[in-house]
Amino acid sequence: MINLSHFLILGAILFCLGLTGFVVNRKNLINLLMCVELLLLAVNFNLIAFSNSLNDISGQVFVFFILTVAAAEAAIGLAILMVFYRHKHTIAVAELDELKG
Amino acid sequence: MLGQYLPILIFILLGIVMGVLPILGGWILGPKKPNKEKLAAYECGFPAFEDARLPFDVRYYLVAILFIIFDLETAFFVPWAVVLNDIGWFGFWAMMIFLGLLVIGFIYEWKKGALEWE
Amino acid sequence: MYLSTFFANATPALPEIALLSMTCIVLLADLFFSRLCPRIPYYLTQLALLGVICLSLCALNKPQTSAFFGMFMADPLSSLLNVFICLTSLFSFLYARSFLEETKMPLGEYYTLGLFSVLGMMLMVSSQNFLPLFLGLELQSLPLYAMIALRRSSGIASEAAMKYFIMGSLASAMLLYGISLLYGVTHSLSISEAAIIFSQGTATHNTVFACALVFIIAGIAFKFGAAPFHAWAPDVYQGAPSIVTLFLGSAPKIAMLGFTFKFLVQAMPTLQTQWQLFFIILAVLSMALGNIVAVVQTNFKRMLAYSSISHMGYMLLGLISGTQAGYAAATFYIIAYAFMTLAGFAMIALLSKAGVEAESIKDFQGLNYKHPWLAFLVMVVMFSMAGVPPTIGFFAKLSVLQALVQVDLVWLAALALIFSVIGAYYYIAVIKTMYFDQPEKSTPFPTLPLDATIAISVNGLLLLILGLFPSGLIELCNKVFL
Amino acid sequence: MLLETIFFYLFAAGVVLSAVGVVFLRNPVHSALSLVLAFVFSACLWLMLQAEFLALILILVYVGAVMTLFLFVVMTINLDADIKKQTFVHYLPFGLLLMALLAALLLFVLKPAHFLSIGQPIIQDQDYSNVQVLGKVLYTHYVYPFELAAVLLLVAIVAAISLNPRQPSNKKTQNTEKQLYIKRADRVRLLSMPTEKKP
Repeated sequence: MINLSHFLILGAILFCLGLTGFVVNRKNLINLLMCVELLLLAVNFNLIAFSNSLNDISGQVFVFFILTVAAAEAAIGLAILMVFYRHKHTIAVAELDELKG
Repeated sequence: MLGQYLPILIFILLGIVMGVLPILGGWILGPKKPNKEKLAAYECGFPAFEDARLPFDVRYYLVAILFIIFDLETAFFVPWAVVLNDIGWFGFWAMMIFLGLLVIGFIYEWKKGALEWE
Repeated sequence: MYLSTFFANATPALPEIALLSMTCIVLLADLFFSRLCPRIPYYLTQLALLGVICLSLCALNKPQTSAFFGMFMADPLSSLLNVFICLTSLFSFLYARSFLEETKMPLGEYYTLGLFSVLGMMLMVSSQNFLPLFLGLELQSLPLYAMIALRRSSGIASEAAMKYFIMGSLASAMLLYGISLLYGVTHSLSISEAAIIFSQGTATHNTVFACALVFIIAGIAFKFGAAPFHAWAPDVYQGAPSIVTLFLGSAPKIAMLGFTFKFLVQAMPTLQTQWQLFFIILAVLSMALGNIVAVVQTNFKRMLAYSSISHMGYMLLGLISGTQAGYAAATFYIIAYAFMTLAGFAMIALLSKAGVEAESIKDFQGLNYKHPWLAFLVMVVMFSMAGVPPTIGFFAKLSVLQALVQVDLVWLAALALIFSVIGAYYYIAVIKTMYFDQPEKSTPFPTLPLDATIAISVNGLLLLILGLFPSGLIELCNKVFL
Repeated sequence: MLLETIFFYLFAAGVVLSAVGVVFLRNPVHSALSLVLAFVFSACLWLMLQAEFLALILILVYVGAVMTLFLFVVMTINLDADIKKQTFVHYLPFGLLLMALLAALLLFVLKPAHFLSIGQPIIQDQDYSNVQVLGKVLYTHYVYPFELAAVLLLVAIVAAISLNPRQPSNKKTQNTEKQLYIKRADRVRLLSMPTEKKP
């Protein structure tokens, strides 16, 4: 029998995977942006599962707005990435090293 | 509840089978005698010296960004169209303000030439 | 139901609606009239902010009223924070103009994005539901990411923007995860309903709630730039153009405090003991790390960044005390901090020559011989940051420590005092450089734009005057929490 | 009910495996495609949670637009050099350990015993329209966040265009109209000069 907890645990696993991508990823910035999408997907799982169990639509409304915000965020993030790429000619995470102290 | 999706499941399975079957058939039945010349990107002329995948033009990416924004706008329109009778004038004006804000964005795009290809 | 009735129940949100309309006008004016008058977005922006300040001042004495089905609430606290958000933004946009024109950054876009960010901050302090609160937070941060990268010719700025973006979206995701768990605990997204549920004690999922709290506080600490979630702050403060740094270091912090009040004080009024411990850790770490690491910095911007981390620590002390006086002290502190940060980074922007910023502390060597008035103002700012008596910074620290002593957290107050003594060292080192070191070479002194010079004088003297007569502002902060 | 359990584990495994792919695959193109797969499986799971509209939006907006943008950017950027020089793996054990701890904590927090007071979901009948229920509150009760969404989209437009303005095109093209309307006088000027005698 599948219940609320199953979906929440799935969300938790996704969230941890997304965070793992943040900590482990030393490849390139675009993968980091994808990990952000994973984190938000995990949040959406939580909200929809609660919304379903509580029979309350507001959780789903929240998810709709998260999807909107995440798309706008991705658009801006990739725009910044392109500016970054034009200066460094690479998007390796290791290139984020000019600012240090 | 899940039973309602049975036709869709059958449809998807059928679609996959229809797509995969010809590829699989060709792969099994067709003769395979590869050599270096055959696998090259261009069989005649210059020897291939770089990857066949060229970087995309930046313009595609700008169009894709603008597409996302207006795709989301459409997503907001769908429930509005479905419930317009129930939400009355309040809902109507709510959408008009939403639309007005995005029209300002559209004017901005237009004036900045982001919609022009050449 | 026509358009007029649509707006009729939105009167409490008048400042926000006015700001949104003006932002759209600024955007369109830039598109159509910037050929005729390139500065038109700038003038309209300042006009809009002045208007919003007036509207918020009018709302300051009104009782709390809600709009938009209870999702928006204008109360004295939000009006007070709105006034100072707009005032600090007004100053930062003023400092920005000459630099923008000098480096040929797009003026219209800069001010449009800036106004959008201000709108987001105002929504952060006056929304009454987790959904618009989150949207306000995003509306505040998304334009900021873009404003940093707007200096397209600078590689360092794009790197700072990228770091800020990644860390900011990670913080948002953490906060959202916390909110999603909180939704499961309270069964509602409304702050007032959450407060009712918590005060009834019917929320029994204590483990889940604790977990939600951890994620929410982590997200908030990220946005404040408090240790141990501070890693982005020094890089972003240093890499961003100073005119953006002074904006993102001042007004968003005020808004973030209002946001924290919404989440912790208004939604969880009875659970103060639960979040107090987290904030004690954050505050002690921030004060320690900020003050100690700042000592070894040679880059002035980076030093100010570490100093801002330590200031966040002091501000959190007010929240920790958990009393009305403590909250008022935190509000007073953050307002004082915003004006100090503005003045500090404005100096760097003002002394920049042909787009090259006066980043290094060496650039301030012997400033007294070149421009004594400016040197005096820097001295006032440094004294204020260090918390030396006749300045506002002293009273800010004092009120926070008083609030701590009242709730018997004397050890924490003593610790804060020790750290501020350490902190005084590097502020005074800057003053020594300005007054007692000879200027290195006879480099030509940049010509200062008149409007920015007047603004920095007003800003610097404000720190002094508010320090001499602090009672008005302190009373105002106390009044909004009654 | 058994069927539902089977489908849940099928889709959940799909989501988790493709998420692992997003994090650990070396080529960003493969990561992006893996993320697309994760979105598709998530949409299937959301259907099981009776959130039909959101499932469709996830496919339409995310798979259709956002991931396309990611792929465009990956294709625009020349990644060959980046893929080859990957040497940073010494964080791996530390990161994995940290995340395993966090996962264990979350698994403990989210176990079924903590959610006993939340009832079972109502299974809706065939006439139930998720879009209608959502729409009825979205444009009335949630009108304030709804307008904010428009503002956010406007910000995204302004930011994206101002950060990557269209470069003035340096392409050389014919202007046919100009060519057709050209007059002889614009091109040729006849001068009357006295002829010079040969020395």
